[in-house]
Amino acid sequence: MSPGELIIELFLMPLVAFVVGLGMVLMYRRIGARIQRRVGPPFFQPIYDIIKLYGKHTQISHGLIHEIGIIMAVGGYVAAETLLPVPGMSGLADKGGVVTLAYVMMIPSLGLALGVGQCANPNGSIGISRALTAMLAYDIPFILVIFGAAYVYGTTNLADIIAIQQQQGPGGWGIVQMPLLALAALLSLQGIMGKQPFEIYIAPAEIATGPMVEMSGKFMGGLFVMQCFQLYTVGVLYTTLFLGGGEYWLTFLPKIFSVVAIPMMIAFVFPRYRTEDVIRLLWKWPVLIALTGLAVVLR
Amino acid sequence: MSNELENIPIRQELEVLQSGQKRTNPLANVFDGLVKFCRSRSMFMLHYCTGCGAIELPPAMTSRFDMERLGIQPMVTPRQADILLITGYVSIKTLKRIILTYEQMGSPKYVIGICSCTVNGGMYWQSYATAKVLRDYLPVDVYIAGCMPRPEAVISGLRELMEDISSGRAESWKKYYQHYDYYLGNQQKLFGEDWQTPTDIIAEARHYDLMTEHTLGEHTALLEKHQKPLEALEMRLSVKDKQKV
Amino acid sequence: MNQLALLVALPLITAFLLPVVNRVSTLAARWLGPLVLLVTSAIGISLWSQLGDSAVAVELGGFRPPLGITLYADRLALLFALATSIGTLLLWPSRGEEWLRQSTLALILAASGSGLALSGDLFNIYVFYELVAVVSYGLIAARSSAGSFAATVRYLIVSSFGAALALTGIALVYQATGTLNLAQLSQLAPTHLNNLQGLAAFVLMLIGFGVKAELFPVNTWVPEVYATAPTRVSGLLAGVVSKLALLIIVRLLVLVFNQPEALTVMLVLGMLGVVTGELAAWRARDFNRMIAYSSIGQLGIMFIAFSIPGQAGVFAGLAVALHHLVVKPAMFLLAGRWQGSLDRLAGAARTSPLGAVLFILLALSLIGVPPLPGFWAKLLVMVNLMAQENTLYSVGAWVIMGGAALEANYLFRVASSFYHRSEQQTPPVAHRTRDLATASLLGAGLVAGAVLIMPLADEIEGVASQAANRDQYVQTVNPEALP
Amino acid sequence: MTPLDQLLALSALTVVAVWLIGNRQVTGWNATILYAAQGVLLMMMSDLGYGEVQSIASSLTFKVLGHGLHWRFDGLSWFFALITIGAAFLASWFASGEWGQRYRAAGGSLRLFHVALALNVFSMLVLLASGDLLSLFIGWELVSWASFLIMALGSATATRYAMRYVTYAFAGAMAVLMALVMVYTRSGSFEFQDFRDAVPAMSSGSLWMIVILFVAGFGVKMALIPFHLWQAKAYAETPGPGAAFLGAISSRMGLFALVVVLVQLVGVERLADLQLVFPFFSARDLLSWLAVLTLIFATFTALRQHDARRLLAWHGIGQGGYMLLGVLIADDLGSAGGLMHVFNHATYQAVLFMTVTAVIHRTGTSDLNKLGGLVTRMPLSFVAMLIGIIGLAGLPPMNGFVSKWLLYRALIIDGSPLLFLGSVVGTLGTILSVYKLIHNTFLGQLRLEHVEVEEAPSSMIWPMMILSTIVFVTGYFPGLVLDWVASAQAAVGLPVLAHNLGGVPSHKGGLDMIWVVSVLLAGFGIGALVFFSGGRSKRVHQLDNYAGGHFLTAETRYQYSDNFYPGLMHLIGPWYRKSFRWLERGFVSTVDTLSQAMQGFYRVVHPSFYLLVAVVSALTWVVAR
Repeated sequence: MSPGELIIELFLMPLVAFVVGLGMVLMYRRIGARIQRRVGPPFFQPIYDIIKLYGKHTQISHGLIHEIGIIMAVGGYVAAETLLPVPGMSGLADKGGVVTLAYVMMIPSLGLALGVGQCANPNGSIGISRALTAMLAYDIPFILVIFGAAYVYGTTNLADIIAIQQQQGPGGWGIVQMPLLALAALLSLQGIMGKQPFEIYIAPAEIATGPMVEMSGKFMGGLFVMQCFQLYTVGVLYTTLFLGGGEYWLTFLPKIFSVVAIPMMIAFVFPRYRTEDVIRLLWKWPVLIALTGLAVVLR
Repeated sequence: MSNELENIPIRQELEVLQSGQKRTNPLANVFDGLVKFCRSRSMFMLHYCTGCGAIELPPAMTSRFDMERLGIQPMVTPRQADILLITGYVSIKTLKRIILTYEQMGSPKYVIGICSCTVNGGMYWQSYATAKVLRDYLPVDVYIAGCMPRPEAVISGLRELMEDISSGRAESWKKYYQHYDYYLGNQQKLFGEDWQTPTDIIAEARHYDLMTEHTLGEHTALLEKHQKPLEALEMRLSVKDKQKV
Repeated sequence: MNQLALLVALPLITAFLLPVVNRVSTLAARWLGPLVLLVTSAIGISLWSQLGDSAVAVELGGFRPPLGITLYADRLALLFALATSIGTLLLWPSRGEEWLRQSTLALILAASGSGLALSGDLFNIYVFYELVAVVSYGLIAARSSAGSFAATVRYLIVSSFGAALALTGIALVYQATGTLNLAQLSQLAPTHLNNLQGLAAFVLMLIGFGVKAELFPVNTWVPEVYATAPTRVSGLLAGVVSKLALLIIVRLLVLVFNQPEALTVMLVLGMLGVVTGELAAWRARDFNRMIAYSSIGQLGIMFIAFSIPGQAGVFAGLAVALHHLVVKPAMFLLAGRWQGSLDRLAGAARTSPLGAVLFILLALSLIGVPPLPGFWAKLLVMVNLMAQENTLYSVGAWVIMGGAALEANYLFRVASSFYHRSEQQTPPVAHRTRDLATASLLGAGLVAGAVLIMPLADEIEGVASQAANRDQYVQTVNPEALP
Repeated sequence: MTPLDQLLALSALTVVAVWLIGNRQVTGWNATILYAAQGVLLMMMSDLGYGEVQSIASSLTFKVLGHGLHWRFDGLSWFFALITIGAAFLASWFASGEWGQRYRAAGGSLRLFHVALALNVFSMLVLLASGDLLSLFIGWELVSWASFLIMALGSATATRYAMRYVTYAFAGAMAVLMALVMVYTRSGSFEFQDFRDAVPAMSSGSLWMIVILFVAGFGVKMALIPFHLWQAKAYAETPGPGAAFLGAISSRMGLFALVVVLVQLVGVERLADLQLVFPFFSARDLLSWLAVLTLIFATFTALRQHDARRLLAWHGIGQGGYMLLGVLIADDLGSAGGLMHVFNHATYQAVLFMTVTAVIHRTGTSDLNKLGGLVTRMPLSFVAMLIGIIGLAGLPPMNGFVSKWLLYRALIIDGSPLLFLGSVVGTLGTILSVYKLIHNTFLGQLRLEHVEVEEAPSSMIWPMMILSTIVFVTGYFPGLVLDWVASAQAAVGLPVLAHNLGGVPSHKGGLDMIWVVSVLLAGFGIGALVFFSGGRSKRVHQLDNYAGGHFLTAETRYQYSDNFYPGLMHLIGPWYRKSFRWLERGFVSTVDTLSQAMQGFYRVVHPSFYLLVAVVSALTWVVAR
């Protein structure tokens, strides 16, 4: 691949991610509306929201770190997208691999944490404390899943992982090869996406949306952008590991949309767990399932 | 009090302001139009449920009327919100919080007074402990009268606000900066002379270039007398190695 | 070679002359003792250089053994005789009202100590041993306090019992062989003493002489005596006299009783000594008692080391003994102003910085931190212990290790308290210059030992190999005895 | 004189020179220059670091008691020496300016401090240079006592913790000595080569014993479980720059010695052959698990600390687990990860201790509940700490990530999910804890009494900035460090990692940090573009904050810091049972009881009775035989 093509890919991949992510946000809100028997927002609602937030006159900032936090939150995901191969574009998949990706995916939340920290709002800090605790909870099963996948495929290169699965057709997909790990991953996906029942760190009525409490205007807008990336990233990662990735966008898009649709549907019929219950739940069932799955694949 | 408000030539001034802001670049105008449109289609509301009127909001939000199809979502902090919904009577103690919250919202921001109590005190007009006329203290964009107004009325009020926003009429938030002295005066009458909020409105008015001759006055002078400095903590970067003698 | 007798005779005669001289001139009497010891030390050193690898035996009065009194000097004996003289000189009793009596006793101690080291037959050994014992009672009681008398009486009783036991052992030996000359015993031992009676005699002598050598369990006098006696006397007892008693036991082991059972008894008692001594020291709340218990532990290590069969054991034991010979007196010298409760020592480094540094140096060497000599001695012991087939020896190695770990703890607990800044307490007064100077001299010796470890090790190995050589002993004393 | 002789001589000279200059302000600067000179001498041996020369011997050799003593440097020693001298250089620089003035004014002796530091460096170099087991032990003891010296410099509290260290350390040293003697018995000498040759012939029982003793002894220094209790408090109480130095490298001496003994001499394969009762749990597994448990326990203990220095010190203990684990995996990736982590950890741990010291210097406290909001007042310190904690947490783009990546990759190849899980749990715990650190120190609400606080003085800022630059640059171009790591691997006989400037090329999933970091930076650039495309932001005061309509005042703190992770602690709080402290206390009281019994024995006033008993029993034994 020529450097020029690579550069184009590197620009295109986050852009695609953003656009698809907007669709996912819309889907999320539509799913919520349908489950609650509402109409839901109009098609362009995510864009309206983002433009409005960026267009606010007042952009309340608590200092430079507050701003850098948002930059890191968005920038981290922009970088993460280039490590995620999608149909026709491999980007930097061979430079980092799945372990790097898992760690790059932590950068946005830590950037956000920094930014929230400077707001000097205890609600925000409590939110971050809960979010990090939740991360400790969901990352344990998730990392076991990543271990299992990398071990089974014998590589951490996501492009190779896709290639291996596609060689064997749907029978060679990760979900068939290691169903238990796929299940555990799905459960921890709920946590990674921060959706109910694991959204205690937002808890609007209790801590006023936690980390977002002091976010106004483009700060909030940045977080909306980040949410698009986030939904996209988890969807693509799961698809890559377990659903054979994508050869064509036509097959790839339904896969990623259906992957993220599952946690979304779960989200709207659940209340939220307390932090300790989040940990208890995520350390118990997904970890048990993942360990069983590992025992199966390692045998 | 309310009579004084009538004397303020709000509309006129706003129009002058808007015409002054008219940009020369046609693309910029398109962009402004887009932003205005988006503002009207995406309203995050903070409902300050002070009284009985709040009960009408859930039906307006949920499946029967579904606010979200209009792009209206509830939000919980003033930072994120565009609309401040004040439902029902406002006691003096509550009013302090309302003003604080209002000042913490990011502009452009809109206030909707729901129920008669916010218009003229309603059934509480005799009470010593309630603020009767909300717009003496805050610029109100839309009143939705009724005791209580039905969800239909709420929705229609919101729709009216949407139209105001997209047509550029809902600019009352600027009034607060432009006539801060007036609002502050009313607030001081109610809360005493040492009344102060953490938000430095005068500095913000300067920041948004919304200073008029009415922004400052006798009341703001009173405020500045006792106001503790609340400038943001700027980063200080001075590295030196002091050598003690 | 007749100067050998001078080592014993000179101090002895001076001791008796001292009161007479005092009548003439107090000044002369005061300086006579140290002067004589200086002379004997010089004689010893000159003898050392003459001696080389050979040994020498002197029959006093020209009588041949078994009748005559034999003085035997190999480098080991000479070393200890020299150590006695120099040690007494360095730890010369301090001035005071009782100075005359003290000086006399110290001179007798030097004489009898040298005699003990140089004696070549059991009877003389017994006589000198008793003499040492009697003199030490006098020295210990010098402080004339109730505690000191009580300790002395206790010491006296145990010591006399011990002496009686030793005498019984000697009698048993004589009964079996008909001689007390060590050279002859050495020849007769394989046939006459390699039996129950021989072993019993050894056990009796081990326990008897062990009283002075702080052997478990006949060492219970140690903490009380060292805590109440003048610190210089304690230093002398712990540093020099205990080694002399040990020397006898080593001689007996090498020359007469080299059956494994004898070694086992010593090993077990030594281990018990280490365990009890170090453990007891760990909880000691009094400076003197702490180093007294520590001394019990160290002597235990020596017993363990000497119980290693062959030259290796003598070498290892000798190394530990010589190291202890330097360190322990120095410690007791520091105790001069630091005796009493350990809590009192907080902040002592402010008043006596050199003392504190010296203590740390001594402690480091005592627990065996490289590159100080204590480490090499300990390494030697460990290596040789582990080299033995018998697992009991490896247990000994473990015991020594554990003991050292405990010792590091309590010694450094004290050392670090020196540097505490406590506002409530006034730290103890500074050391006497004389004490500090002597201790510094010993400390410097220790450092020199670390620097010159290579020649020193070779030298000690030479001494040990000579000491472990039975044939040389027999041949020197009684040349015609061997075929 | 060989270059090694020159280095050791200069290092010894540093000690003397600093002593002679005495308790003056210039002492620190002189020491700094001398460390720089040592660094230059070390650089003259840089052929070692790039694997061009196998080893450089010292011309100094001794033969004591028939045991040869000699010293030499190889790739591994060079690598560790580089870290040592670098850490000492920067720590000494840090201590030379205002910190030193304040220290001296408060009654501390700069002479003693710098002598202690120089002594530490010297003893570490001696240890690193050791060419046989005996010189290893001598160096080991020197290091132990030198670090005791620097730890005991502080208050009475510091001395107490240093005492605890010395107790552990000396007991450990005795274990090492025991192991040495056992090796000597079996191989007949203290030479490395003879030990290596003797290993195959050793019975597994005695090898177990030797391994356990070595691990116990060296493990004390690197605070391996269960010998870890001393470290955090002792390091935390050490005077600031000293703590930075100790935290950076001191504990790693334990790792160095373990690498030499376990990897170079015994060999990890032999360890893997040493089976415990079960046929699937070997000595290697045991040690790996010790490493992982150390990591987890220490990290989660750190999470509970509210004193910044203790928090860091506990993390130092935990990070040691990664290093040992990496070395024990013993393939090219894992061991490179473990060894590289030594370097990485030294850089960020030093910078973290320095920032905390700077904060103490300015505010007088390191209590995380009494700080906050300092970012506006000490922005450069904040940046240094930020870079440090990202490194410590092991996230891209800092160097800590690279070493952890190598480790994870090796564990995946090795197929050890639980060890992998353990190390990830450690990383996650670290993230939680370091966020708490930076949040409670620099973020959140600025206290009234800290409004006038200034940025740290330049003598502190420079070392911090240099270290943070290293943390970032070696994360960007890990190949710089991996070169040295590779020659260290070669020196101890581990498989050498194939690497390039950007990381590890591999067709099975490699790492190219140049790309990853570049894309991350580009991402931040795009993020910034997106962000600044919005309107101009308006800074507000920290009290202009959403509080549910409540009016905030400066008198009432609006800050969340105490018990930072209540949800987590609610669940895992009861798991902190202080078991190890109980163990320690139990041991101490056992010794105490025994000691009491022994004193009782010596106090009893019937010595003659004992004599009689002794005689009778001894004679009975004689007769009974």
